[in-house]
Amino acid sequence: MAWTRDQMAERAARELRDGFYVNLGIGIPTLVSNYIPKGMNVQLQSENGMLGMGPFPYEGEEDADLINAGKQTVTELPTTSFFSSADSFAMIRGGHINLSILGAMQVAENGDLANWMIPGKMVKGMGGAMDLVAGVKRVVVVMEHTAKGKPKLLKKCTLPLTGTKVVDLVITDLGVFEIDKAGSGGMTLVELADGATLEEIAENTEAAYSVASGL
Amino acid sequence: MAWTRDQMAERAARELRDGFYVNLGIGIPTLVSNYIPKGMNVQLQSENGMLGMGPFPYEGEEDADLINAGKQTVTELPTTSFFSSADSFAMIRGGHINLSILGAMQVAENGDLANWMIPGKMVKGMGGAMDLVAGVKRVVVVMEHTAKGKPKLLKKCTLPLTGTKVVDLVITDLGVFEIDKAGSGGMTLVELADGATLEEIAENTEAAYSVASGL
Amino acid sequence: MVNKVYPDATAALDGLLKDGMTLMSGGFGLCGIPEALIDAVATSGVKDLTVISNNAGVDGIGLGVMLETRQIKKMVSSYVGENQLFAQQFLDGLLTVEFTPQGTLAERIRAGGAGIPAFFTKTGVGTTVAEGKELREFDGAEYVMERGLFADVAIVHAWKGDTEGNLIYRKTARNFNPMMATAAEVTVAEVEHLVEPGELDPDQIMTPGIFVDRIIHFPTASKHIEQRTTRPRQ
Amino acid sequence: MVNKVYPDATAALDGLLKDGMTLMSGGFGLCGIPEALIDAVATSGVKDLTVISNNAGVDGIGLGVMLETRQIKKMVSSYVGENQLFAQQFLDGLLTVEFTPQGTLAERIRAGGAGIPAFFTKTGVGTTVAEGKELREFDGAEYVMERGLFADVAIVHAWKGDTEGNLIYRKTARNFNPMMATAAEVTVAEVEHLVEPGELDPDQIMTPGIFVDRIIHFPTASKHIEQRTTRPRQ
Repeated sequence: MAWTRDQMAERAARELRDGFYVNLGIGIPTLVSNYIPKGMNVQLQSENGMLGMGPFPYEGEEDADLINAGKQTVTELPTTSFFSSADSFAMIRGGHINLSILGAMQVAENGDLANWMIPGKMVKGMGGAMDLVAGVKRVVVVMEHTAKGKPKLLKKCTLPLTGTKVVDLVITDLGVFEIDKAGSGGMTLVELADGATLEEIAENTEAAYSVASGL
Repeated sequence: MAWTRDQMAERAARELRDGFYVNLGIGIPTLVSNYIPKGMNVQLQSENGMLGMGPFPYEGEEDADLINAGKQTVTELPTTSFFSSADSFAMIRGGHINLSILGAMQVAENGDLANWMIPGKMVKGMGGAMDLVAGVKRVVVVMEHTAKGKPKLLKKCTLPLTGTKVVDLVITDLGVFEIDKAGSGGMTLVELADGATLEEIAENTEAAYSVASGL
Repeated sequence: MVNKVYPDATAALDGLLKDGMTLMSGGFGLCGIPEALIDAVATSGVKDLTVISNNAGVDGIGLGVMLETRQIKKMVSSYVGENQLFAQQFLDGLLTVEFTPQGTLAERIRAGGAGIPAFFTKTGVGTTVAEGKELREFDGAEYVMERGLFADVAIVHAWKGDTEGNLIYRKTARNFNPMMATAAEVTVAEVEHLVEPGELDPDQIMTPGIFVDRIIHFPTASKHIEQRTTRPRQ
Repeated sequence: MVNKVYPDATAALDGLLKDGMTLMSGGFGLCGIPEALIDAVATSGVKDLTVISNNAGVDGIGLGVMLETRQIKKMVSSYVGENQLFAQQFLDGLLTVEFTPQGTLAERIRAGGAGIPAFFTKTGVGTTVAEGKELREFDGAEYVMERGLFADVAIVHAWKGDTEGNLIYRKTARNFNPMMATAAEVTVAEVEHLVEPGELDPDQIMTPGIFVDRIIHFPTASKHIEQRTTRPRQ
């Protein structure tokens, strides 16, 4: 028993606040947009040059000039604005985006993140991931707790880094971890997924972590 | 006998080429726009954020949102575009303007320019002058040859500098001087104003200069 | 739902003003200045301000108002020559000024908003502007390092805006406003026309709403002209 | 009178292409790429190109065409994952790639066009991207110095343009095009709609004509979609 992909996205959506400007990575993070509470105004940024991203278009209404950072066709909203890549990343690098939710291959207990390359495999490139984790105020990682049975929450990342001391919160299928990336508080398990146990997490986590009182 | 302000402006206009983008300073340089040859396409840049500056408006048609760098009301042309100050100076600093024509208090034989402050007097500020002389490919100074009888073409500027080794050509009421600002060729007198003599120039010039053959 | 729209300039600045703070104020000369917001800052009585603005207004108009009330301790500007009171207060030692070339000022503000702490420029090399700053050669030419600027509050003027904070500027009234909107903890905008989201073409929005925290409708901007120049009708 | 309008892409590139040159090519994925100009570069046979482009096209489309013809020696990109041929040529050692984070790439191009030889950014600090580059602390945080980029020729795609070279982009097809237009010795633009000066609103022009040396009318852009995603009608 553990959270499904949708449950993880639903949990990530609880990090949203009214008025937030948010960048969602591909994969599970994209699902978060399905769980934005009704009446909450959250604007999605797409780093290729769009703020206020709408849902996929109806069939036949796709516009090749209107895509998101995953190269998927999307739509406008009444709030939408378009801008250049330089302006888009000025927005990201300048700390104007409230929250970035993205996937990861590895997260270290100090907040280091690896999510862009596996040595020996063909390198596709980091796209905007390094800019997002360096620039966005709060970075939330959503990922499976393990990959092929191996822990992804590590003492130290073994893959090439995307950023150092950048992750604030990790949501896995087994639970939720806070990381004191700016201080020395390390990693803390703050929530258990439905049906997950402390033992199960301990067995599948290499990183050192405290357990919040009450768990 | 010497050139009038209008004759100096007319001479400066001979530095224009078809297709040039030009920034004109205040004073005599502004008059240059009256001497753009018919049929020549020259676009004037105003550093507050306008390319393709038109003439003054007809009375009653002034627009407070449409001014030049001298804070004067101007008009649009069919070629006009507007942009921010950052974009305007990106254009200037990036070397995209072909020619800057401006006034000066002093010019040194190596191309140093002083035109923004006189110690002891209230300092008004340099505005965009330092950006223009540092960024524009070719800088032409138009100025009176002397101020209160004292030479303005000097071995070394005594006033605080606007830029170092930036001036390519100086047009005064007595003649025209080329400056090899990038090399070691120094300053060369290349034209005499109507009625001016080599002796008159020699008496009123502190800078060392060669005289072009044929003068 | 977060509401960015405030009834007037005083309300929009409520809670934001503190003695000794740094304020960015848009405009070039009197063109595109945030008139209502400047007046509200003056009325508030906040003092010891560091004001980042290309110019300092003229006597009695724009930032000139804040000079009369002696609220400004320091200006970061490129040109302040239109203002007699400024000259007098400067000579009397009542205020200081950090002269910054206009393009360097614009770029420092853009950098501040874009998360760039420093950049290199040719502008000012060999002049007093470069004194005490790091010089460095790139590809055979010399450059000076300049720092990004970031303020506590930015006040800007736009032509049109929507309730989401998206802004469109008009003609040369754009000038410093778009960069300043990005380079402060809190940005307050006054707009001549306030519309609903969806009424602005998303391709034409110059400042996306993410940069604007508070907005007021100010349809009665007086828009002074400093140099009224005309030509005769032919 | 200088005429910036050329009859087609091949004519517009005449005299500009040289083996070993550096070329900037606009677009994100296949969105807003200068299709006609890319095809004309491919047809020209020019080789050993360094191409600065966020992506490398897909097999047979966009820059993918120039990979088939093996004209590219080096790419400066942030993401090349959509292209099988790229992977193969990379693994075979036929081309090299300088991976640059997307925002750093955009800013390096902007800097190149704006006369800024170098700037500091937090992006990439502590990663392989920062290896061999200068690190520096500002206000307690660490930054890496990145250099401006400037090309021999930039090719860009716009929605509308006038014969003066003023350009307007459409929606997310804007992406890298505006910066690239500023950052090359010669910039060549293809536009879907070519109009006369005066037909574009001067407040809406995104790339002023000063940056565009040559322009072609290309009304038949095929505009491929990489990921056609839709939702059911309710």
